[in-house]
Amino acid sequence: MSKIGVFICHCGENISSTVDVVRVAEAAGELEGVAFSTDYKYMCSDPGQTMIKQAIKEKGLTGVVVGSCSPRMHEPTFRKACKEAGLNPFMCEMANLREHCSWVHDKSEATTQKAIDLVRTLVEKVKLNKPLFSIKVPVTKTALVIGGGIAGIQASLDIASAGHQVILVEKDPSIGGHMSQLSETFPTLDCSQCILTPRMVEVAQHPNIKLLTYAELEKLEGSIGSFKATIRKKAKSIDENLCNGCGTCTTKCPTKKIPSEFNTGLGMRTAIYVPFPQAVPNKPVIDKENCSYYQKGKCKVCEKVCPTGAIRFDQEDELVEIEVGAVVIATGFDIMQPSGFPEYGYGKYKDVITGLQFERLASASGPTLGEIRRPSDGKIPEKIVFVACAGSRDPAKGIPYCSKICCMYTAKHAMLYQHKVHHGKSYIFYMDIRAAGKNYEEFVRRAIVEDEVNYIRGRVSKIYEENGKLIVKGVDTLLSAKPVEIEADMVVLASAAVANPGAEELAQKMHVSYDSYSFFSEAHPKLKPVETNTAGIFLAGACQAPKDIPETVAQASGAASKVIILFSKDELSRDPLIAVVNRSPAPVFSTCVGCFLCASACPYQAIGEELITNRQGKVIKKVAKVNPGLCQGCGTCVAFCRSKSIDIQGYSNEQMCAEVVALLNND
Amino acid sequence: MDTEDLSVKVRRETGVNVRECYQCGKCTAGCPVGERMDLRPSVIMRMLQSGDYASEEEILRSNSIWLCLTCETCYSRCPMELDIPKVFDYLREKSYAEGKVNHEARDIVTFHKSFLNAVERNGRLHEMSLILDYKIHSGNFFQDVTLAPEMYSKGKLHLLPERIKDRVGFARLFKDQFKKRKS
Amino acid sequence: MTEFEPKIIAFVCNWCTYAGADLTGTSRIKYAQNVKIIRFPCTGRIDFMLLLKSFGEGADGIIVSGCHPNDCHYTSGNFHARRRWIMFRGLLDLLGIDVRRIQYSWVSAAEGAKWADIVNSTVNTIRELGPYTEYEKVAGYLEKEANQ
Amino acid sequence: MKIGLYPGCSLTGSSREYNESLLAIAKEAGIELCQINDWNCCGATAAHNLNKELSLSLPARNLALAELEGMNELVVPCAACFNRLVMTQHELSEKNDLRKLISDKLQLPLKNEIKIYNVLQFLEKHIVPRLGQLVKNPMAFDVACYYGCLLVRPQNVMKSERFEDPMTMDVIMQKLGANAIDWPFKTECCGAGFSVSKIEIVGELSGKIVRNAVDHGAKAIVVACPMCHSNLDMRRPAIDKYLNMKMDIPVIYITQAIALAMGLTPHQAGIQRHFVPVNLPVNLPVNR
Amino acid sequence: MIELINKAKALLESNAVQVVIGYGKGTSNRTRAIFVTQSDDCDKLIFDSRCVQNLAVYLTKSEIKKLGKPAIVAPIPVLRSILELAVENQLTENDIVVLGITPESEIVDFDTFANIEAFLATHKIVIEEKYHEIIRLIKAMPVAERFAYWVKELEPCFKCYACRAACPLCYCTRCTVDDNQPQWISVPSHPLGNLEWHIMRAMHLAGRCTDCEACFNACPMGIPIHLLTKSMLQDVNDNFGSYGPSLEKQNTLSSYKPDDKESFIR
Repeated sequence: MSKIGVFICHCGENISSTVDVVRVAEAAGELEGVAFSTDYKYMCSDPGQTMIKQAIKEKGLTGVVVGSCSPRMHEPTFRKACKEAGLNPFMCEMANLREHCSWVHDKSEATTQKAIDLVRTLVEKVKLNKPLFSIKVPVTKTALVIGGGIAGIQASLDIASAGHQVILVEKDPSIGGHMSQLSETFPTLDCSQCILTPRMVEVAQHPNIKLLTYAELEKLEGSIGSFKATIRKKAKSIDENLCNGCGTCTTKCPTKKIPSEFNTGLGMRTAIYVPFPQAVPNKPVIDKENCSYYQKGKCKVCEKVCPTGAIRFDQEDELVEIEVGAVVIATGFDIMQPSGFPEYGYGKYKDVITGLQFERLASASGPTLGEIRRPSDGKIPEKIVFVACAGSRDPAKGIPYCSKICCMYTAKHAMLYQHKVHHGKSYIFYMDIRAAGKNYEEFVRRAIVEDEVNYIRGRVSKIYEENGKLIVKGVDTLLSAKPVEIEADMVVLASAAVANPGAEELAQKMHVSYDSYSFFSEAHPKLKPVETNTAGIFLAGACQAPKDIPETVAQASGAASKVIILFSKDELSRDPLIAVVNRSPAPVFSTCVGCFLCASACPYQAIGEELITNRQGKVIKKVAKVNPGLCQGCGTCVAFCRSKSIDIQGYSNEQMCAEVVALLNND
Repeated sequence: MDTEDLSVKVRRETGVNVRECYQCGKCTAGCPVGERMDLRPSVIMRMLQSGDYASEEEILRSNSIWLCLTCETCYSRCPMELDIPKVFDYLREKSYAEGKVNHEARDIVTFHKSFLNAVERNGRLHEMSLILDYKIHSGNFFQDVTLAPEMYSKGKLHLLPERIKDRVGFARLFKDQFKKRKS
Repeated sequence: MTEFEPKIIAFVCNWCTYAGADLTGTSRIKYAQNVKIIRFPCTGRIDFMLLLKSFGEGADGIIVSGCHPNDCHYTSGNFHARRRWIMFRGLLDLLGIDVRRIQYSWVSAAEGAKWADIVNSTVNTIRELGPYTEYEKVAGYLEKEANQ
Repeated sequence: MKIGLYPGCSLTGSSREYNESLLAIAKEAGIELCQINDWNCCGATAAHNLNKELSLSLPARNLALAELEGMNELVVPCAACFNRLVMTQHELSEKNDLRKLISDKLQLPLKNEIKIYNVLQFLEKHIVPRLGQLVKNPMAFDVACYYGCLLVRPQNVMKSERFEDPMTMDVIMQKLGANAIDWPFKTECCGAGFSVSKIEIVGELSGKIVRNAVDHGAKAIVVACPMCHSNLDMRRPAIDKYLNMKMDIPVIYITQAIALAMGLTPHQAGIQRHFVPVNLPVNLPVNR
Repeated sequence: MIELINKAKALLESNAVQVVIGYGKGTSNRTRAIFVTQSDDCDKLIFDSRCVQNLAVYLTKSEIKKLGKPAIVAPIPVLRSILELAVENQLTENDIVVLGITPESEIVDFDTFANIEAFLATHKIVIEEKYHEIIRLIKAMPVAERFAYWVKELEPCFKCYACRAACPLCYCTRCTVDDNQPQWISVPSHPLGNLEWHIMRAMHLAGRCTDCEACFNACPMGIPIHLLTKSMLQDVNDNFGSYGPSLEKQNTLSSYKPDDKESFIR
């Protein structure tokens, strides 16, 4: 005979304001098998938990139902409390009275009634709960970091420095990401490369970091503590061990007119190339799409000139399988190509460029060696216009969110321009200035006051060319919306930060969720900012939402510390909510008839066979057997089994049936 | 007296919620007559948001709403996809019905009215009588003195109007259209 | 006479729709009280027998909801579920069990508003269809016998 | 083949050359355009400025009449009329109650399903495919295709993707052998309905357009809207006044361009009705 | 006929098999299943148009298994069942000897299941037009009427489970209908119990049923339960392409395609 304890939480007023918690507690008290029922302001608080523990001890409770917030929020909390009181943690269930009741309904009889129904349902379930014991899985103390931008670099270094193995996968030929493309960085104006490249080198030299560039994640299986990842190493067409990075091939390569990705098309590169001088690793790859040998079958100049004979035209993509215990996603962001702005003429007018392109122009390592010159004719622009929110905060263009970094980098751009072109005039069309970071506001003020950047509050409607000038039709909304027309030499669009093109596909490969803009979703907006919904997979940097460098680095270290915490144990205990094949006395042994259709349905190949033999060792029966290490507890097999011979702990047929019956019989 | 905010009426009549406007000014920036307006489109949107009676009066008495050419440039570029021209249509209709038309816009409104008179009379526009009607009501007698004859010589003006047959049915469309709100 | 309040039971997966419904709450979007949720690990776990049982126990409508295709936390639970639903729905339809009374949907953890919408629209549909008396009659047979 | 035609007022008057050239090329292509019987004025800018109901009922009457005649395709050469008719159809299709009210007022049934084409859509569908064999003397010079507002906006109703930089007319002109220049004023407003009431505004707005076209080396401006034409052509004095210089670039209708390319005489194309003399850098056929 | 008997004899004499499952004379003009263990008894074997019972059902029955390795007389429906049983790991190739019988009543022996599948590929399941018609008619009824129709049709069922016993694919050691923890299906044979039972039975055969109609033939009350499985067979075909057992093709419900089409999920 079960003795269930029911604990109804007010959650301050979150629940009690619309649900009559006292009545819910009373109603629960009258349910058969309920030995104790009460309500309290904050069940999750220390006194609340103590209340539960005491009741368990004093009333000798066999099961607990907490009617409070979502189990996704506090199930671990209350199960832990029960455990501490000597009750098996899996004898505790939660009724979601907040997210699924008090927050979504107005105060009314029906709302209270629903709360009672929910509690009754869970009481009936918990009566059928069985004590379960968590499964121990060994932790593979190697981390997979995907993306070699500043986020990935930071995370890798932190994890590696804690003494764990790290495998860093980067899709491009070099690590460094967007940060390596930047000129100076706000709010300190220190040169991006100067602070980044040492870190890149550190990564390359760190004994605990294995660097795989020009590689991408192909497949991810398994779960926290023991993932199996398949990495595709794209063919670089060179033997990295032989190549000494002398660079002869890249200088001799006849195909020289390929727009350089690193220089955002403002510079050219060869078919065999190193993205930029400070690249790590500083060894070239052959871009097959543009190599005349791969395309036309002749050339091989690089092979001829290579002093170490490192060129390998026959090299093919290679798939490597690695075992890891945790994954950090640090795939970063992309910028929206403002071709969605016909009225701004991007792509039509050479001198209308994006913010990232301006970074290259302003960068000492850039195509103009840091001189601000217009792409069209190389002249130094006398008048330059910056357009903020080019795509961001623009539902019509499909991006309602704020890209967060534009306000600051646009101020920086204008500043850099003024520093380099003293007599030049710069204008910034903006809507709001969002400078809420340490020393950010001061930075913007400096741009306005000291560097005399002209901020004009209003959006630009149209940009067109008229005898060599770019006519920018804007407005000053602070002067009773006076139309403003500027004859500019160059226009820089602060185009929106968007998710990487491959983000969705990657998310699906790893089974992490993503938002409607394809940024990866954190497990909780406030309390779990670096976790994903999938245990063991963490987020770092702009792949979760647009971020600046300080934030990205902070989050990366946060993700790293989560991994390190995970690696601090030799094994972790997993919830035993997994499938089991039933057993019954001889001569049946198990009602399983071994049709193994469940095995073909299992997403994890977790179902194998077991031979049941008699004393003489003669096989009498072949039945299904679940591998607890592999089973993730989805229960597909359970719904599929005709004879109900396979069942899932914690969501058993009996429990689910009891819930249905209890939920629907409230009169 | 009517205490309902103009913005509420606008929303009911045009489906445009002026609260969605975040004052970026792109509408004004692209407006071909923005320069000439006393109240520019984005300013009018802001005034509507304010829900302040004086502002509403100012709008209905403004010249801007009549200067609008309904070229739809603002609408086509508005980040919030707000149908400003539709709002202006409503504001004009209201301003005219309540006799609050800005005096500088007299010519424009006269032209529109003359146009509709001409149409009401014949069912089709007879450009000759339109111009006559307009000259009479606007007092701009000497405007385009040369134009009309030249048009005539190029066969672009007929002396006699074309008329549609179903005059009765057509008259029904105009019935009460310009009485009801004046009262 | 008071308005008919449909009894609707929702079978949802823990990772997408349950989380989505949590988001509905966090966003304070209101919906009808008629729908009550039972939490499953995955739509793949949702046994058609449970849907049948629900009608037997007097449900007027049922919602079954999980992760969008390709987004299943368990890779393919929802794909298996989808096939099962297609077959089950066909059978129920042949038997004259009103398929409009079962609403299937994909609601992700980010679609709090969609969940509210699914709930409300289902409640309205069932209101229009009225109580599931045909099935109740059949189910009530037992009690009648018992009472005699 | 037989297609409905709504000429609109100006095509019977100030811009009859537009009508004439359209009918001429349609004839060449073996297409019969038949006017809606007893059609009426669409109300133009005036109606939607002063009275919403009229701005709907006037166009609606024409749609209803066209339906009565069993037309399912309707060509509306005047961009302004086209805009009014399409906007009306759009609004009435979105608000059923409004449709009922108007149709009661008209005492005519209104299914509101007729397919409405502006001249460009019509040319694209029925003339362009036939152009190949019809072009007799190509016009090898630079032209500026000017679309104005009403052919492209509002884009959600007009379903125009390239509303900032439309190409349909350019493509047609290329097919006629001309070189359609890339210029930024394709869709700027010419001053439209202020033709009479605010001439100086027309002078400025049209002036900017004409100048920009000339600056980009255009030898002629090609239009598909009577209002644009009358503003750029008839209002040339006001334009010259604003630019304070004499502009002699001719303004021709796309239909006239096609007619000439087909080898019809300038007279058949109605060239003689223009205010700005049309001297195109091609030898036009005198008669055939 | 005589050829069949000789084959059977040979098999028993060579002790290649210990029992031959075949058709023999039954009461009145009916035939019944016989289990020949002595070669002399082989003459009892017959085969003609009256032999419609699906003998495959015996292959999974423990009593029969006790008799030793069987040879089985297998006209097309039996072959289909054998193949499906193979797919479901209930038979291996050296468990049985298959004496296949073609529609032209020629005898073919199949040494591999693959051969059976190849043979069946040329003898696909076809649902007779009359059934299509009936199903169309039923689906044409208003939903309430349709429901009433079935409740009435199922009324006579008294849960004798002859349908289950006759079905070669109902080989579970414990049927869920007998399960009482939880009580999935109400025990007595009242409308609800009957409805639930037949829905479950049909669902459990979804994508497995080979349309042998044994269930219908076995039903003492002549309830047209085979309409359910036939209709589902059609659904499988319409939604997931070809039906019928197959060794390489996965079972319909334990497999999926990411782009399976449906029209009812919001």
